[in-house]
Amino acid sequence: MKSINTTTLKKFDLLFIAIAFVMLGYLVTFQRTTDFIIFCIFVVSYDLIYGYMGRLSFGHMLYLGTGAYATALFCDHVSSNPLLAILAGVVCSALLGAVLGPIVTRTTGACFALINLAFNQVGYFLVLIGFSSYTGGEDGMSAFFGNLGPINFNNKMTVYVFCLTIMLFVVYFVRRLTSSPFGILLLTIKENESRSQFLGYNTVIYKLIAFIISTGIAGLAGGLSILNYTYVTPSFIDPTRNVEVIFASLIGGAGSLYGALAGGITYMMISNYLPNYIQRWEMFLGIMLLILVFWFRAGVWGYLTRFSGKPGKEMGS
Amino acid sequence: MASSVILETKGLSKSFGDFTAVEMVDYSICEGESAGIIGPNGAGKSTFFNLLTGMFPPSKGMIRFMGSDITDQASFKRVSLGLVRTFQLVSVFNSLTVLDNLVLAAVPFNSQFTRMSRFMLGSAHRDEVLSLCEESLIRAGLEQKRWSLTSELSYGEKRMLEIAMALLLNPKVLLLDEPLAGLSEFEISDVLSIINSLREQLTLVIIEHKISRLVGIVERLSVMHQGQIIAEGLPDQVLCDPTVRRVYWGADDQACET
Amino acid sequence: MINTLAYGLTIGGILYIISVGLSLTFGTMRIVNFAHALIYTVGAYALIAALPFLGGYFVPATVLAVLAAVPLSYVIERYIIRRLYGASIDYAIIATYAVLLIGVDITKWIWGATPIPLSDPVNQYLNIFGVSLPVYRLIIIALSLLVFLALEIFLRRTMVGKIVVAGLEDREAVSSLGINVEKYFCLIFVIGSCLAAFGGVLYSPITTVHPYMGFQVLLLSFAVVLVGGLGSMRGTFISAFVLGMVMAVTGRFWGPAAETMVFVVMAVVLIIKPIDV
Amino acid sequence: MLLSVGKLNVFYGSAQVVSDVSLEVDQGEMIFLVGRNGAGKTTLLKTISGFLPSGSGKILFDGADINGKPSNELALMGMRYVFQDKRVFTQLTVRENIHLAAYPFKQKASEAEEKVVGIYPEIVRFMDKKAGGLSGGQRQLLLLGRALIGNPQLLLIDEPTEGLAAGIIDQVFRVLKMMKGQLAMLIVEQNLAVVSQLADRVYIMQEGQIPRELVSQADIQDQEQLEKYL
Repeated sequence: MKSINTTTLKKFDLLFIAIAFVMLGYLVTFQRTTDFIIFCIFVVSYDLIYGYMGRLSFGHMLYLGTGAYATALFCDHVSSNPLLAILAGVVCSALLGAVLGPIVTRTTGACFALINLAFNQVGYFLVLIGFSSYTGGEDGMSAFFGNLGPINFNNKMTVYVFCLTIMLFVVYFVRRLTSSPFGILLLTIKENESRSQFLGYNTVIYKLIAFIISTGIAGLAGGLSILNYTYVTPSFIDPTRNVEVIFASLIGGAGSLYGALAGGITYMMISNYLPNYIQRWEMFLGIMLLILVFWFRAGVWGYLTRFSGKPGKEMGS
Repeated sequence: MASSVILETKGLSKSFGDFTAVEMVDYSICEGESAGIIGPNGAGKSTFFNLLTGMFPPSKGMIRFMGSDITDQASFKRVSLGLVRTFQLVSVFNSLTVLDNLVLAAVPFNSQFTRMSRFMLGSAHRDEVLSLCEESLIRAGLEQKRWSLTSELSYGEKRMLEIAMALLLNPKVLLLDEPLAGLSEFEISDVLSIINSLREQLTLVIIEHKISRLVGIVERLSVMHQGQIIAEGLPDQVLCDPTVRRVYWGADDQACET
Repeated sequence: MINTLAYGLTIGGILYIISVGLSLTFGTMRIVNFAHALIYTVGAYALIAALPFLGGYFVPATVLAVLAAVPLSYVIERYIIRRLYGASIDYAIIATYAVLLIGVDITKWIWGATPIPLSDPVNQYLNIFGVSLPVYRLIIIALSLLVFLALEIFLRRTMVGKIVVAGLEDREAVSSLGINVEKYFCLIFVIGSCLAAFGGVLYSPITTVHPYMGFQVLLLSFAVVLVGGLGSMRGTFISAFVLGMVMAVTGRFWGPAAETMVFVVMAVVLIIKPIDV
Repeated sequence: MLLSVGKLNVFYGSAQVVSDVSLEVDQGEMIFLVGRNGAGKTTLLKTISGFLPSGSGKILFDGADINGKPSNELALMGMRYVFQDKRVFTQLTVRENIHLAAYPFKQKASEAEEKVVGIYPEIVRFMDKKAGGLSGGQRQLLLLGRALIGNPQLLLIDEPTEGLAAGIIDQVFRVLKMMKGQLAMLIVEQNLAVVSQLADRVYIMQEGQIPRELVSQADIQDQEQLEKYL
């Protein structure tokens, strides 16, 4: 039975991913890998609405930033328990997604892209100026986490292990989500939404649910980056940085969970190592984007699977 | 009347700008009946179906289904009540596999999956779901192609898939919009045999051009012309009606041969 | 009070000039052209580059700056946007964004990232009801009205305008008459881009010129287009001035929130009147 | 031969819509293309007239290879395509619709108007109305008249009588009959009464192929026989 085959294969995937990221840790240092992991989580959340639901957003940084600031604020004002603080970040992002979702999810194409961007701009303004007395404005703010029982979250290795574990959970969760009937429904919303309604689905609700899940995971990535950096600046919510996640999603191959991870790693590799050699970083990104759009739409993962035919082969490097 | 009216419209109208596509249509169909609607292209048949299924709201008039007013109800709601349709141009999801198309149709009203957690996190290819789809695959003659991408199917196979999807939704009334259009003779007989087998189980409304193929199947025939129903009755009678003959065949010189 | 009104009308006028180009291209190609923001920026920098050569005369420098947009926008239309017709709209959005990124980086390379202030080229004031208003702003308002009228006449009276109106409705049918629609769309694209450059020129003495100036303006003009209704030239005109006033009034109470308020208005409009594009 | 298509293949993605189609249209001939929905008729016409990317195979028009040429150039060369669904420019007036067609041929507006009035005299009554207000039949007649501007040699017409009431079909029929002989036409049509009364030849299209060509009038006028292909 094919279904059994794929499930056993998928169980190994989590192991593969874990091994890949441990190897990556030895290759580029564990501290950097933590960065990679967090970015990968963000790409996964983005790919849920771009790759699966077919909505290109230019405002996803809003949710990363909301998660980050909420975590930091919670940590400073309520409790320094890292788990609770990150949870607060996730909840705040998802709530914001639930409030804005009904407005944005009824648009498609260019409107969806730009309305999200506009909201992101508003959020950026609020953080930078509107609420600067809380957020520290341009300087950002620090967050100091306490210990969780015996676990010391100021140890970089601990953070690494913690983030990796969380990422494996996220991958597991999103994989369940995308291989469920709900996941198929998202793909049909991309192809022909009104037809899905004639199968009896209230697509408005499901689009909203997908959006909220995606924003929640983006908030999680935001919260984890506070854990990693212990500070937050407005660059966490800067709308011009959306291009990074779009780039990663495209280069990995939109609409595939493993593609999102591959794209996340590829982008982080490029952005961590190339700026040392390339002075004109934005120009480089722009040219790469053009190349992707014109000649390389399937992305890294698309090409890997095309040539190997085996999903779940070595990730990245 | 032996059984009760299941679907009816009163004064149903739809205009697009200056153009009235459907004008004051009173139509009703009883439970278990099978009815056909014919009429020249552009007579408003498809628009009528679109109104029935909630593709867009009517300009005037009302629609009742199983005793309740569904005029303003969203299309997905109507599907959940049991009002299901197919499309004139086959509409299936080309980016999915054949099986996934069926899975999506099998899931929404199946009590096992209505729980949100199962819908969102349960595998789409669990054995329970697959066994639900299996019968449909065989019925549609697609069991060899379950893992194929739907875009690779022939037009006729897509039509079979679309009908199979519609049936998985447990319809009470099934609206078929030109189910035979664009099919080869061979495929037509396949589709006709499926339709024939459905007559016993549910209420059918069929729009079709190939009038001759409809005569054997439907108990009642309505003729639409310029947005209105101009004749209704037993198929043989309707086809002999002089107005109908004039509208349908243009100049009407052939005598009625029945 | 009158000051706020004048300010609102000025912003409205500039917003109109910039967003009407976006509205034209959005209407014709259903593509949000991020590169529009680049051309706006280039207009402003071209002005700065041209001024010293022309002895500081603003008008000829403006003409040069607007002309600089012609080859640039032609290349973008011909080699980026036209190649992506028919493909998913997302790719066109991403590609024009990439062009914006590249262009902004080149601008930074040439002129540096530091903002460049420009002085008021007219530097005269007019006294109205006891309030002295810069003449330059009044000129901007007049120019925006002029652009509006010129476009109305162009689109309604000339053959080119009719081709574009017909092409908006049905490209294929225009092509079937033996008319090269792409050529005319390209023309419209170039005209829209020239207006963006013109807007950049007009706005630069009021704000400062910096490489990222296009980003904010792009969002604002997108809001204008959305609020005005897609493809409606008159709607764009009205909404530009309405949103200009929104910015001016908000700015009176809390300067930094002016732009944000525009997006709030846009969100409200979208809630009331959803757009399906 | 005015138009000759040889072994044409057209694909949508991986699906083949037209396969190995060959057909010919001579000067002044009126040829009909008959087949059921989805047989590939519209695709074939659109490919010939340059609205779809070229397929593999040969398309010769007036001796020149036109495969892959853009539609607007073909229109200027004298091959005009009349869309199905009666696509007039609804935002423009009828007069502007006509002027637009005269423009690429540098024809005088008044001459162009006369041309349309010539086949559809009643149109003078709506000249300054928005074309969006016309009924389906009026639109179709406007389109046919408009297609004649610039004196094309070949018209490709897609379902001219589709969706029209019987009385109006007669009118369109009369116009087509009037045009017959003046120029070559390749017409997709499902109304067999029209086909059998006007056709010089009929091509039958099935599943992307043209398996049959009806040449003799006896075959063409046998409507029952024809009906089998629909």
